Amino acid sequence: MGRTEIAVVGAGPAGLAAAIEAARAGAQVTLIDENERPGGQLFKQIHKFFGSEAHRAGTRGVQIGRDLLKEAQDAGVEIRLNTVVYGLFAHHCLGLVCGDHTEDLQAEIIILATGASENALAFPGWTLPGVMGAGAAQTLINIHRALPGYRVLMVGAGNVGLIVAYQLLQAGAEVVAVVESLPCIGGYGVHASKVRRAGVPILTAHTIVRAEGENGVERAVIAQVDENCQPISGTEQNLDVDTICLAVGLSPLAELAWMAGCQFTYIPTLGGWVPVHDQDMQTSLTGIYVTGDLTGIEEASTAMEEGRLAGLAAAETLGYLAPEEGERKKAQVRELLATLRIGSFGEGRAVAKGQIVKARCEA
Amino acid sequence: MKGGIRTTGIPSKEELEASPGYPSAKALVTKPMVVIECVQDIPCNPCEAICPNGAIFVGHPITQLPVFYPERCDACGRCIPLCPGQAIFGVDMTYASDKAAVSFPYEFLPLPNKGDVVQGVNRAGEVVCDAKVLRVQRPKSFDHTAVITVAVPKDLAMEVRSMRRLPRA
Amino acid sequence: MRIEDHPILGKAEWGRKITLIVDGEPIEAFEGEPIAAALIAAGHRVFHYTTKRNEPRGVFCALGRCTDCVMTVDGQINVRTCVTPARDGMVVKTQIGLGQWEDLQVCGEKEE
Amino acid sequence: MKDDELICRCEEITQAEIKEAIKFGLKTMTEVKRFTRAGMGLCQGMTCGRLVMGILARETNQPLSEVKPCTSRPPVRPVPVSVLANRVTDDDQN
Repeated sequence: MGRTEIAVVGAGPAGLAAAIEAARAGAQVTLIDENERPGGQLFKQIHKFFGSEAHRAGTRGVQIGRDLLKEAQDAGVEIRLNTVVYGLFAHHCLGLVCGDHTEDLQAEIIILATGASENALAFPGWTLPGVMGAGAAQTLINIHRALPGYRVLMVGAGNVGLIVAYQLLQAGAEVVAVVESLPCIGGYGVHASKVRRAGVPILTAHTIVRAEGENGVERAVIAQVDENCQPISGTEQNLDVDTICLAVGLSPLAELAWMAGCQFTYIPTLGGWVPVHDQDMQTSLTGIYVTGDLTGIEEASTAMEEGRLAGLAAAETLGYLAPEEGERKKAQVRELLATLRIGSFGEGRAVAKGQIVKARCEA
Repeated sequence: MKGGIRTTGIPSKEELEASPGYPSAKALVTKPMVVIECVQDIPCNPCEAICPNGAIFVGHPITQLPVFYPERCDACGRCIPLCPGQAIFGVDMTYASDKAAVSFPYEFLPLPNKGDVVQGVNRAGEVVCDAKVLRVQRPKSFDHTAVITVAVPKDLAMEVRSMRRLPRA
Repeated sequence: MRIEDHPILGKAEWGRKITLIVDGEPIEAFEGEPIAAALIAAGHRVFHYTTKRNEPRGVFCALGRCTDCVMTVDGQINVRTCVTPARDGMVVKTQIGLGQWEDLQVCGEKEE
Repeated sequence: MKDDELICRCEEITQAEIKEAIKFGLKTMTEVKRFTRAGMGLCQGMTCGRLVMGILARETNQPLSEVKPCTSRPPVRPVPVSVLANRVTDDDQN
C-alpha cells in the first residue's frame, strides 16, 4: 500500500491551495485528480475575478489556475492525474483507479476537495441532445474549443448562467435569452449588465416549458410563471434554438465524505447536504478535512482561501507549523475569507458557514 | 421593486445617480473622466488599487461602493479594462461641440478598426446611434480586454455603453 | 464548429490531427482531446440511444459524471466519451441500448 | 413537471413510477432506488438524485433536511470490473 502524509482529493482551486500551503510548510503532499489536467473548473473561468488584491482580483481564473499549478510544483506537491478516487475506506485508505489497475493509498490526513456537480431540471424534452449543463457548455467552449450550438437558451440567471451566457457569446454563439423563474436576477448585477449590453434579454419570472426536436433540440418553449413558479397558460413563446443550457444551481459532491462516515447537515443556502466541519475545516472524523464547494457552494475565490485554511491546519496537526505560527497564518486566511462573505451577496453564506461550524461543535 | 439592476440587469437612473461612483452632470462637462456604474455591494476593489491619482476610494469593508473624486481623475482609463464587472466607462464631454467620446470595455471578436463607423448600443443592448471608432486599445496589460472609444452625439454620452457585436468572419 | 480564435484565449493550439471512425465515417479530431469534443465540433449530437425507449442522448455534463455520452469505442461498450482522449484510428459507434461487446481483445481475454 | 417526465435518465424511470412506488410506503432514497431502479444506472444517481429527493420529500411531506442521499458506496465512478480486479500492491511493484 502506498503512503503519504497528506492526500488531497481534487485538484481544483480548493485542493490546489490546500496542497500548496501544506507542502510549503514541509509536509509530504499527494494531490489526486480524476482529470487529465489539474485546475478543476478554474481553467474554464476565463473572466476576471472579484475580490481584493490578496484574492488576485482582476486576474482571470485561467491565469490563477496556471499560477497555482506552478506554485504546487515549486512547493513539491506530488500531483497524480487521471487518477480516480473510487472509495474512502477505514484507516484513511483511499482506493485509486489508475488506468488499467487499482491501488491503495493511505494518508495520515485526507483533505477532500471534490467540488460540486450541476443540478438538473426535468421538463419535457430535457433528455434531448442539445440540452446540457451550463458547465458542460463552458467546458466544451473554453477548454476544448468546440461550440455545442449556434443559438442557445440559458436557463437560470445566477452567476453561472450569466457568466456562461456571456462566454457563449465570446465563443461565437448567439444567446437568444436567459430565463429565470424567480422574479429577480440571482447573480451579480454587473454580470447581467454585460449580457444585456450584448443584446441578450434576461426574462425574469420565466421558465422553460419544454424542449422540442427530433434527434436534438430544435426549439424551446418558454412561459411566464406565477408566484408559485407555475407557467401561466397563454404566455408561451417559441424560441428557435439548438441548445439549452441549464444553470439551476450546484450541489456539493460529497460521496467520499458520506462514505467515510462524516456527519452532515442540511443547509439550503449552501446547496443542500454538507459535511460539518470546525474552524480548521476538519470534519467530525479526526484527520479528514473538507474544503471548497464540497463544504457549501460558493465561488473559486472562497474555495482557494478555504483550501489554504485546511492545508495550514493539516500541516500544523502534523507538526510542520508551530502552534503560534499556525494560528497566526490561519487567522490571516480566516480574515480574507470573511471579507468575501460580506454584503448582500455574502452575508447569507457567512451565516450558513457559521451554522456548519456550530453543527460540528454539537456533533 | 420594478426595474433596476436586480430585475432587468440594467442599473436604473435612480440607482446610478445614487451611486457614489457616478459623477454629477456638472462635473462631467468640465473634463474627460471615468464613470463608475457599480451599484451593488460586491466584495471587490481592484479599481481603488490601480488608480494612480487616488480618485477612487473603496476602503473597508471592500463591499462599499467605490466613491469617485472627479477632480482627481486624469482619465487615464486604467480602471476600465481591470474592473471585473466591466462597470467603468470613460466619458469625454469636451471632445467636440456636438459629440462626446465614450470608452467601454469590449471582449468580443472581431474588433472594430479605428475610423470604422459602428452601432452604439445602450445598457439594454439597443442600437441608439452610429458611432465612429476613435481608438481601439488592447495592450498586454489589459489582459485581452479591449477598450474602445467612440464618438457619439453629446446627448447620448450617458446612454451609449457598448457597440453592437460585429459578425464573426 | 471549432472555435479557432477567441477574444480571451487567443488562437487555438491544436494537437496532432488524427482520424476517428465514427459509425463508419472518418471525422477529424485532435489527439488527446475528448472523443466527445471532436464529435461536437463535427456537429455530431446523438451519442447513444436508450435501452427502453430508444431515445437519443448526447453530451449533458461533459465531466464524466452523467454517462449520457457513452458510446462503443474500439469494441468496448459504455465508454464515457467526454473524458476519454481521442487516439488515431479509434472506432467509435453510436451505442444502441446496452450495446454489444465486439472485440474481446480490449478486455484482455484474447490469448496471444 | 409532468408525471410522465423521465427523472432517471439512465434507467428511464418516470416521475409517475417514483410517485407510485412511494405510495407503497417508501420513505428513504435507498428504498426508492431499490424499488424503482432510479439512480441504479450507469451514473449511479449523479444526475437524478437531487430530483428524486425533491419528489420523495414532496410526496411524503418530509422537509428536504430529512431526506438523505442513498448510501454512498464504492466505486463512485464507473470502473470496469477488469480494472477493479487488477489491484496492484507494493509487492507487485517491488
